[in-house]
Amino acid sequence: MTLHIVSKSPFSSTALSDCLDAFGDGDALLLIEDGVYALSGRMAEQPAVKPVYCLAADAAARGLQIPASVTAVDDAGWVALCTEHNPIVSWFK
Amino acid sequence: MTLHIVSKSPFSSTALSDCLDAFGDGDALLLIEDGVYALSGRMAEQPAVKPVYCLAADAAARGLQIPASVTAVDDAGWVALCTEHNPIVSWFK
Amino acid sequence: MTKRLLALCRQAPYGNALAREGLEAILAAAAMEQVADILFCGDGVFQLLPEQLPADIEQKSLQRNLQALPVFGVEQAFICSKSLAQRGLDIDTLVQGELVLVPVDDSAALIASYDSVLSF
Amino acid sequence: MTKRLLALCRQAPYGNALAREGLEAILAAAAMEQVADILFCGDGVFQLLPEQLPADIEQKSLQRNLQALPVFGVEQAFICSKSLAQRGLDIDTLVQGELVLVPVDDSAALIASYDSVLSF
Amino acid sequence: MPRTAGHFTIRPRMKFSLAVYSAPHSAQAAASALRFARALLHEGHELYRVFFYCDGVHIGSSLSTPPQDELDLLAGWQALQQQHQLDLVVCIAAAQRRGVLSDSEANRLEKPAANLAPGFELAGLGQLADAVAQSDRLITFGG
Amino acid sequence: MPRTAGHFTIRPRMKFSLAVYSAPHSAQAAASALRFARALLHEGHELYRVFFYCDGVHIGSSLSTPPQDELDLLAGWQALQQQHQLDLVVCIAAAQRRGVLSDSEANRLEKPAANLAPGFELAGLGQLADAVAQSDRLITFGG
Repeated sequence: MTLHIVSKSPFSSTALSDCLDAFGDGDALLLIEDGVYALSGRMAEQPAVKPVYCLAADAAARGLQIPASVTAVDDAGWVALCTEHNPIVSWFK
Repeated sequence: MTLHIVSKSPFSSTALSDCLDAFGDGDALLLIEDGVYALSGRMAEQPAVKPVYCLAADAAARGLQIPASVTAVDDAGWVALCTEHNPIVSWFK
Repeated sequence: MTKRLLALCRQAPYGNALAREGLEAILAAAAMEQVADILFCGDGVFQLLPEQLPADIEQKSLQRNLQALPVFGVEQAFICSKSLAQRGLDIDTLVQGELVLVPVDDSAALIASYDSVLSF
Repeated sequence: MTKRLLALCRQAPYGNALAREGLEAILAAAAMEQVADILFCGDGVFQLLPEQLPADIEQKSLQRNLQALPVFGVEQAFICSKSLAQRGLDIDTLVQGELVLVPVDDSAALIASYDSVLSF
Repeated sequence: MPRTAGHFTIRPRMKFSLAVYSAPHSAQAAASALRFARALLHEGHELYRVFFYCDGVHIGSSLSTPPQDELDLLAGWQALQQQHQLDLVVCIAAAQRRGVLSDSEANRLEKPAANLAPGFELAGLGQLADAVAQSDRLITFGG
Repeated sequence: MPRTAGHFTIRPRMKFSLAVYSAPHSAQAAASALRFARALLHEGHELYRVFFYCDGVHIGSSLSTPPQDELDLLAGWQALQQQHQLDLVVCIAAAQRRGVLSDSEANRLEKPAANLAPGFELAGLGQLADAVAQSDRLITFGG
């Protein structure tokens, strides 16, 4: 199933909400770059979808904690997610 | 008073809503580039603020009609708005 | 080995070059006789508004690129119904021509049916 | 002729260079002994989150730029209260240091009090 | 407000500066800045300085070669510069990161070529601060 | 899903291609693409091609000179290219608009200099379509 990669803040871009509109059963969501700011919003307590992954390095860069509902991955984990899913859709604007 | 220039679509960016949060009495709003897509939304019937101006060339480029509540300006009108207001604040992300 | 490619086009025309460069990429794929489809979604649906006149902003109309699609075998384009509704647009008011617009309610299922997705 | 300059900083750090290049511009103005103030608003308030550790994404921390502000005479920074509330942030949890954070409820009035505004 | 003197309407002549952050041939803002510059000069105002910053530094690249049926931003700025002796300043730090170099910078950095276009000059961020201080109006073109 | 053969976990070796649209030193996506490329090669996968498109073409500029304490994306890609014989393709049409030229393009277009970095080559959009056809996984880096 599809891996959706979101790289923009949900507070200034509709990238995440557009992605959620196109999110199917069995799909997975990976937050990278400014996409990790979703961790500081509602996503933290009550994720709209699951599973939700997040690049640990991008969260750490921004001073964000990763809530229990979200799985932190390193770069090798990112690659693994990409091998386990297809297609891979980037939401970057 | 302030001239606010918004250049991003309100359907994909928070530039316009951020601008409206910082809009004061006597300020003016100018829609340029993808900012003119506000003309196809609620702004058309019931502008949240006034006065609202829009670059005619940018609206025409995108196939948008300019509603009666919004004043179309050409490039000379854009310059005039900039001489009549200060400061000038661009909202482009 | 044939791969089915979907171009996910989410950008309005003219404000940035991504709309144009996305269409150019999909034309190149179609010209190589690949299976290349398009889904207009988000502000990408604005690419299909009729009567775009970008001469005064010194750009070329995107219509030419859209009209080239059927010539290269891309005879239909998918368009996200929800994105249209959010923008108060009706599919019947969008540009018609050789390119047939197909409304899509379940874009998740559509996306999942492709081998590769290029986002624009 | 002294002009009062406001930098309107709306970008989160690291995702793009505008946050950093905005701070560099305001430092340059302050170094020339101009009146140069900052309003953090929108995602720009994220620049002030504590414990940013960008080494693993191979970027330098923005904290160094923020801490340089008081050295050049920018002793306070305005921060939009509404932007904080939208993001569930409390001003007391943001980075403290020599730079004093001043919450602003009426950003329209603040902006209108300047001669020039640079947006970042 | 325009003042009226007899049958002439006298509009105040103002001093503008522009800060341009946008990459050419990607963001429309790079073209909007040129359009606005032409319009303000046409209206009789002064353009004190254009400061190219962030990805806007690429506007000063001599190597840009758009197709003949597309807008040539470089040629547009150069023509305006010649006509009005404009001060087109490219931020030296932003340009160095992004690979826009004058001959002397290319030499200093031991780079194989230079690509800063005639009509543009490299200078520091102080020139942006100076533009703010000297101008009646400052407008940011970004996105 | 990994298969298990005795005490080894065998992960399928996959063929990746990347499409990179982001300007270096502006958008983090340009750096993310390099990080991802390093990681997938480290995990034993194959990187069939990296296609630089839109503002991503500037990543192939030989003139980029970031400060010593900042990430040098160009050097990073060049090192990876040498180590793994990567196919780093810069879209020729996008590059021409934006001023990234090889020696032969600079000659053909009568431009004063060339700035395509060693390790990168110019080619048409067909190379992106080919990468799609030949790869198990395609990932877009933009924004």
